[in-house]
Formats: sequence, C-alpha cells, structure tokens
Amino acid sequence: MTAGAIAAEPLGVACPMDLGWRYASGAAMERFLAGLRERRIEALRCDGCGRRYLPPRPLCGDCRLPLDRWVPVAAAGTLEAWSVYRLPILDGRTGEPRPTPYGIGLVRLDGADTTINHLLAETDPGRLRIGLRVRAVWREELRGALDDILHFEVAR
Amino acid sequence: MRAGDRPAVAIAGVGQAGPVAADSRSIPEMVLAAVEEALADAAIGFDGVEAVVTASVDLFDGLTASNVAITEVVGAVMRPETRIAGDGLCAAIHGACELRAGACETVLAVAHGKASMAPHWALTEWAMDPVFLQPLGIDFLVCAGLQACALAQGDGGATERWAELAARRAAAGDAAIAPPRSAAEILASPVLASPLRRGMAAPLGDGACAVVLRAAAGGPGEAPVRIAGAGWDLEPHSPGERDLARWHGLERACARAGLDRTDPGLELAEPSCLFAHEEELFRAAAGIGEEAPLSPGGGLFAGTAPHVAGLSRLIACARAIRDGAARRALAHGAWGPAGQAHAVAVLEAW
Amino acid sequence: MSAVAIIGTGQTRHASRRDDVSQPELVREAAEAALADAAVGPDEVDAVLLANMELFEGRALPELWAGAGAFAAGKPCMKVATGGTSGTSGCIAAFHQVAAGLFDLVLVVGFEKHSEGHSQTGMALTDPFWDRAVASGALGNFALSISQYVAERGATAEQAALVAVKARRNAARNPHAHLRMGDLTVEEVLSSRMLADPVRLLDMCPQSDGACAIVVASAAAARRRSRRPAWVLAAETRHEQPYIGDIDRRLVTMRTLRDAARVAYRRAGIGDPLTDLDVAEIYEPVSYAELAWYEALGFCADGDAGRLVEEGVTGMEGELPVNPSGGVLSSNPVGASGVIRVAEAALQIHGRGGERQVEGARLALATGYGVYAWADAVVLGAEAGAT
Amino acid sequence: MIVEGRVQIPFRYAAGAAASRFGAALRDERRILGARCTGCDRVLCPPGPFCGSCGGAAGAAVEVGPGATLLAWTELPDRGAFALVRLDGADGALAHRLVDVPEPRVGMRLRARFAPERGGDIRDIEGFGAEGIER
Repeated sequence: MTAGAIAAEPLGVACPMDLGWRYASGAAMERFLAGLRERRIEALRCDGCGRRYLPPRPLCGDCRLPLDRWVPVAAAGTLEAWSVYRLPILDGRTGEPRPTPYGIGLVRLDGADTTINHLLAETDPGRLRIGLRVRAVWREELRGALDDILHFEVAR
Repeated sequence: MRAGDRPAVAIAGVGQAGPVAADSRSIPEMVLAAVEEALADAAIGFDGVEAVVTASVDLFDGLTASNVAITEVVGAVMRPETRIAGDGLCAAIHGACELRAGACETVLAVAHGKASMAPHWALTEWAMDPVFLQPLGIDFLVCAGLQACALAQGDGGATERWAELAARRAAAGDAAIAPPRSAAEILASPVLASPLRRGMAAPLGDGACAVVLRAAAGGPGEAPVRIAGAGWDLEPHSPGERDLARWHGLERACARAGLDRTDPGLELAEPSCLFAHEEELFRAAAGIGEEAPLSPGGGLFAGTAPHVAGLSRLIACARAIRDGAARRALAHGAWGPAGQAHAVAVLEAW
Repeated sequence: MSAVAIIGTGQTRHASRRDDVSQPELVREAAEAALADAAVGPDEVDAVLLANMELFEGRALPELWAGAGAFAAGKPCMKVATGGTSGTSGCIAAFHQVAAGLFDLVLVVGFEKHSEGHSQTGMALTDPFWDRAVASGALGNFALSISQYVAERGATAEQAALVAVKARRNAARNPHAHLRMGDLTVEEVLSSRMLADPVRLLDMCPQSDGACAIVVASAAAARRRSRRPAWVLAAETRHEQPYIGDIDRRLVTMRTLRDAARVAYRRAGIGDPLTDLDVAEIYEPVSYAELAWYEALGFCADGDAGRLVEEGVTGMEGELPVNPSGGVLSSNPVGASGVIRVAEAALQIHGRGGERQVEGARLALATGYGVYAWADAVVLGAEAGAT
Repeated sequence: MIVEGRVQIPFRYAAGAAASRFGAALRDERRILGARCTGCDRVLCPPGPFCGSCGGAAGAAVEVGPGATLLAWTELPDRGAFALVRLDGADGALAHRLVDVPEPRVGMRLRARFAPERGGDIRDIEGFGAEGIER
C-alpha cells in the first residue's frame, strides 16, 4: 500500500455497541422456564431414539421427529465434564469482566440424556472429577431463567 | 448461471412462515414451520434432504453463529450446511450451484429474519463503514433518503408517484403487517427520511422461507419450475462512490443471469424493493417496462422480513409459474445500503 | 463434482494487532498476494467469496465494506459465516460455484481482526435462554470436552505440550505465523499460566488479526494457468446438534469429523490416511484437540494419538507431517483460519512451502472445525481425480 | 415469552493508512486530506480505502475543501439532516451531516465545520453548513 507524503500514527475509531434484542422463547422453552420458577425441570423425550433433551426444542436433530413428550428431570445429577475457568473475560451482558476463578461443568441431570453446561460452586480442581454427584443450588428469588440455578454443588 | 451441460435445477417445494409484525414463536419454531411446508410441498421428508444452505446474519439475530439455532430444524445434523450471511435468495442460488456442481441431488435453502427483535435501521448502522460512515450515524435508512433525494432531482412529481405506487402495492397485498393507505394518506404520513414518508417503505416484520431444490435431469414431469439463470453483484460501499440514481449492480447481475435487458419472454418480476423509489431503479436496471406484471401480490409492501425478502420473491415467482400465471419470471433480492448488493434468479416453466 | 483446483495462495502477516491496516486493507493484503501467486489480475477474477465471523468485530454484512479489499466491487460476492469452519466452508462454497460452471476464477478471502472486538465475549453470545448466562466461550467449551477426552483416552498434559511445541517450532519456519517460538520447550508449556484446567496459555491458540486468500480455478483455467495446480479431490461438511451438552463426549466421539473424513477419503481414493497422505493441515484450536483429531481422522487407533506425537510421526520429519504452518495454535484469525488450512495444504502441493515444505507432497488434507462440533474435510492432490 | 437481552461491547476499528493521515490532519491542522487513487488518479474523499471506480488503493494525500457542493440530502425526525457533498478538489463524494441549513438545495455551496474538540476521526468535522457562515 502506498503511503502518502505525511506519515501518521495508526488511528482508530471507537464504536461502542449498546444494543438490545427481544428474544422470543417459543412455546417449549417458555414451559421449561415457567417450570424453573417452581424448581421444576422437564425435558422433552424423542419418540424415535428415546433421548431426553435439555434444553427443550422443537425437533430431535438425529431422528428429525417433533418433540412433545415432557418427562420430569431431577435437580441433581452426575458431573460429566468439568474445568475451573481462570481467564477474566468481558461479560457481554454487563460490559464488565466476570470474576474468576469459577467452576464450569457439564451435568447430566437424573432423567435427562443430554447435559447442561453450567457453573460449579467448587473451584478446587483437586476436588473435581467426572462421575461426581452434584445438585442444583437455587436462587432465592426465582425468575424463570436458567440462572435460577446459581450453580451446582458437589453432593456430600 | 446459464443452462449448459450441467444438471438443471428444479424448484420442488416451497414453504413460508409469516411475515407477521411479531411472531411469538422462537426462530427455530418459525423456521421449522416454513421447512415443514416446503418438504410437504416437495412430497419428501427430512431424509430426502442431502444438503442445506441457510441465510441469516448474526447481528440481526442477536446471536453468534446464529445458524446454530436452526441446525436441527433444517435437518442439518450430520449433513452439510453452508450459511450465507446475506439475502435469502443467495441461499437458493448457492444451493443451485451445489446441485449443478453435482455435489448432491437435493438441497434445502432457508432464510429467516425477525425485525421485531431490535430496531432494524439501528442495526444496519453496524453494516456501514465504521471509519467514515457509522460514526456519523449513517445507516441504510439515511442512504435510502439520500438516494431518494438524488432520484427526485428535477422530477417534481416523484414523491406523488412513489406514494401512489406504495398505495397500489400495499392494497394488492394481504396487509399482514401494516394497513393499506391511500396515496394522500402516505403523503401525509410522518417523514421517514426525507423525501421518503413512512408509507413509502415496506413494512418489516418476522418471517422465514424454505425452498427445496432438486437436480432434475428429466423434464417437466419432475417439477414444473426450474431455475434458468442466476446472477449477483456487489457495488462500491460508499454512497459517494456510486451513482445513486442507477442500480448498476443489478444491471450486471441480470446480465450474468442471461437476462436480456428487454427480455420479451419475461412475464413477471418480483423485486425486493423496501422503498417505493427503488421500484423505479429496479425497472430501469432490469429493463422491465410497464407491461410486465410486477409484484402483483404487493411485493415487499405486503410485509417482509430482513434477509428473507429475496427468497420470498423466488417463492412468489415459483408459485405464479405453477399456477400458470407466468411462464418466465425474475426474482430479485437486495442487501446493503441503497441497493449496494443484488441477486437475481430467472425462473421458467418446464 | 467437475474438477476444480487451487492455483494461488496468499496471506498476511498474522499478529495480535494489525493497527496499521483497516479490515478492507487487511483483506487486500491477502488478496493481492494470492493473485500475484496465481499470476491472475484483479480484473480476471470472476467472483469473490469472503469468510469472516462478523459479530466478533461487531459487524454485520462486512462484505459491504471490506469486499472492495478483495476487488469485489462490480463482481458477484457472497459471504460465508459458519463459526470456525467459515474459512473451509467458504473455500468449499467456491469449489461448488466453480464446479457449477458459473465461474473460471474465484477469489476466496477469509479474514478476522480480533483486536477490534472481544472475541471471547462474542463467542459467549449464545442462546439467551439457555447458556448465555453461563457460557465461557471456546476456551471453556474445550476445557470441558478435554476433561472427558483425558479421562477416557488417557492423554497426558505432556503429550498435549508436545503438540504445542511442534506447532510453534513449525511456525518459526513460517514467515506469516503469529506465534513463532523456535525454542519452545515442553517445560515452558507445562509451566505457562493455567487458563481453564487443564488448558494452559501455551496449549491454546492465540487471537490473531489476519487474512488469507486462495484462487480457485476451473479445470480448463487451472491447466492453462498453473504448472502444478492443487486439485480438489474431495470436500465434505458435517454440522451437529446445536448445544455443547447435546453432543456425547464431543472430543472423544467427534462423529462429524470422522464422517466427513471417511467420505472424503473414499472420494479421494485414500485407504490408510497415515500412509497415503503426505501432509495434513488440521484445525486445532487447542493442543489436546489435535490429539483427538488424529483419532477422528483415522491417523491412529482411538487412544493412540499421544504415541504419534511422542514418536514424531506427525513432526516435520515424520511419516505424516501435521501442520507444518504451525496450525491454529500459532495463528488464529478465525474467519481466515480455515482458509489458511486449505491454502497451506495447497501450498504444499504447489511445492512453494519454502522452509516448511514437505518434500514431494502430492496428497494433502485440510480440515475445519467450528462452533461445538462442525467439521469440514478437504483433500487436495497433485493429480486431478475423478470425483 | 419475550426476554430482553442487552449487549455492550466496546469496539474500535483501525482506520488504516490513508484514513489515519486524514484523521491526524483534521485533528491537528483542521485540514481535509483526500487521497489520489493509485489506479486511476481520481481524488478520493473520503480517502479510501479503495477507489469506487477502479478498486485502486488510496495513495498520496491531496488537500481538498473545506468548500463543498451539496449533491443530495435527507432529514430524519430526531436525527437531523445528512448530506452527500463533493469537496472542492475531490472526485468522489462524502456522506456527512448537514448542519444549520434551513433550506437545503442540491447544488448549493457548503463549507466544512470543524469540531472544537477533535479526536482524529471523521467526527472532527461536525458537518457541512452554508458557505461563508462561520460560527
């Protein structure tokens, strides 16, 4: 690229984003979230393969069959994957960095076949392993959102 | 794209959800409704789909890699999916490329958009050059106003003509999103971006479209509509580096589609005109006179959704050909400020 | 698919910040380099395909602005965005558009300027009802899947560190690479900062600003213009269920990559990929993923990946050099990363790999990886195949 | 059920060579620098990054304006007026804001108004106002 006669320092243009979107949950997710407000977790079971899906969705991707059979799921399950996250990243919802460290895990709730990606209370990697029994710790004031479950704690 | 030694591409099924002002369904639910209709129309199940091309834009969905939200409802689990970030007609055109390339025999092309999610024009600011244009608040709406001003120069009756055109189109549609208004009411409606009034813009809402495309070696027995040509084009971005009074990009896209500028066989045109003045740009660029029917169902003035428009026009053309209302039709999609990018497909009866 | 080939490649210098150029200018750098490599003038290009994950930089429809960098004004131009697979899927889209008979010469440019946004935040803009409150981006997702892979297959931190060392040492011979660390040791990897157990800083890919371009040609144009085209023998894509929690032991199974590779090998006439392939450029955002991909790609039996890297089988002097470029671990401008894999594979067939050339490479694999488990597999060869 | 999701992310875009030079001249000298196209010699303002006619890159700096001619304008409720202007000495046109022009007429003469506080980008021009009226 040909530079001009005057060399300037590389400049930039700041464009701060502050946008809001209105997301429609759809019927299945609405029922699921309404359940959370009563500490009730439900999955959708596929009539084809029998897989019990969380989150709820309209269709089983493997069988390509509609899902409408609700089955109850426990607020406790098995830790299927874990990590302790230590990198402070910007939370796009707040514009602020998320405090670290925090535990993360994939939890297979009793009665479901997929796993939930969620937070763990435990942040000591020495105390975490696949197969641990964990249970949901609920928020005091339930709002009908996935973070009504604050995190999962190891069941002792 | 022109006919040649490669497989012809047939439109085997079409489906639509909306458009409505605000669909309470989630994006996947809305998309599934369109897909199920298209599959039923093509008399196939999900198992009959070999590959998928989707069209959507992350920022407009408020979701990163937003095609992840619809992977299973378009049947793309363990299948090839390509997502074109742009107008839905591009999904169909690229799907046709996959068929002509011999990569597969059946492609599902899908587009979705939900204008109810966020103020549409504010989002378009993020599609503008962030060095020279976005910081000034210049979005697609500002560019449409500048273009309308450029067109109206020395043309005293322009705004009246646009109002009449918008009124005529809106009256022909089913008024799913906004009630039709008279030309006088449109001229008295609030200014949108002068000289454009609110009634001179197509009403935006939520919708999804799905089209089943099939490589067809045989002939009319397989499907009544085939894609005879396609072309697309990108103009320079900056409105100051373009002749705003002409859609040169559309001229080039039409030429690539094998469309003669005065194509006598063209019996229908379905342009993606979000603003009334764009219809005049469309006619001039595509070489379409007053005699060829244009948007008989109201076009986008019957309501449309972001990034769905072009695919909805393809469906309108395909339906008209199937109904015997036309034998050769032009579907058009556009994206970017003041018609920066265009895509067209020529559809023919078999 | 009728025969198509890659006749030119070009890329930018990849770095953590390229403040000296705007996005269109970054695109232009790669486009000019690829066109020069192919001896094709900008006016001879019939169409352009761009690949980029626009929301990482807060953009929408970036081809509108950046397309001019790829000489796209006045030409047909589309943009592909499928997460990490954007680049490979963009290349595959070009293969299809050329094979469809529409164009003789298509320019593909993948690009990303991570420094202009917050990519980990962008990646965490996932489903607002489901995991946006808890998602931790690609790093978090990989760390989770790695815990399963390690538990099931017994991969060790040392084996992963060997992958990281191999990548950065290879990168030292690649003038375009972002992280060029010719003296990196396993000990340095193992003592680098823990980001998300067990993933350490030096196990993870960087975030880079960069662009990469290829020139895709029809058979006739390729034969006319190139002494040694890199022929596209196979190109396969597989997408997966929408959430990480849907996918059973993701890195362990990786059924998308397994299936895409299996079909691509069959089309390209590859029986045993380890012996048949001369070189592979695979999309490994994290050291452990490369081990998992060896198994998914059939380079070894499940559980045996660590041995390949310990014995140097995938090193520059080994039976199947993997990522002579330094891989994603050394340069990661996301939208470009898949194009880089394809370009580096083509470069090997072209015999223009310079210090990173694998002697006599005639059959090369490039892969893409995106979102939770999307996969692309592309096989390039020195001989036009019958696909 | 509808849930509102807000996203706040500070983005910052590199201006590139010609636009950086343009920004620095605005900020430091209140001068407007276009750029000569390396391909076809047109004078681009805004300077680039690439010529709309030939695709060439923005090359040597050429001072343009501050006088300009109005090519098109539009006014939006609550958002003010915008204009497409050709700066004296430039071949391309610049999209910007139109300020304090009660009755805009295509073809009228305008003049760039510089912002009192300048940060080195396009916003260092507040907009284009009627010629001869300095604030």
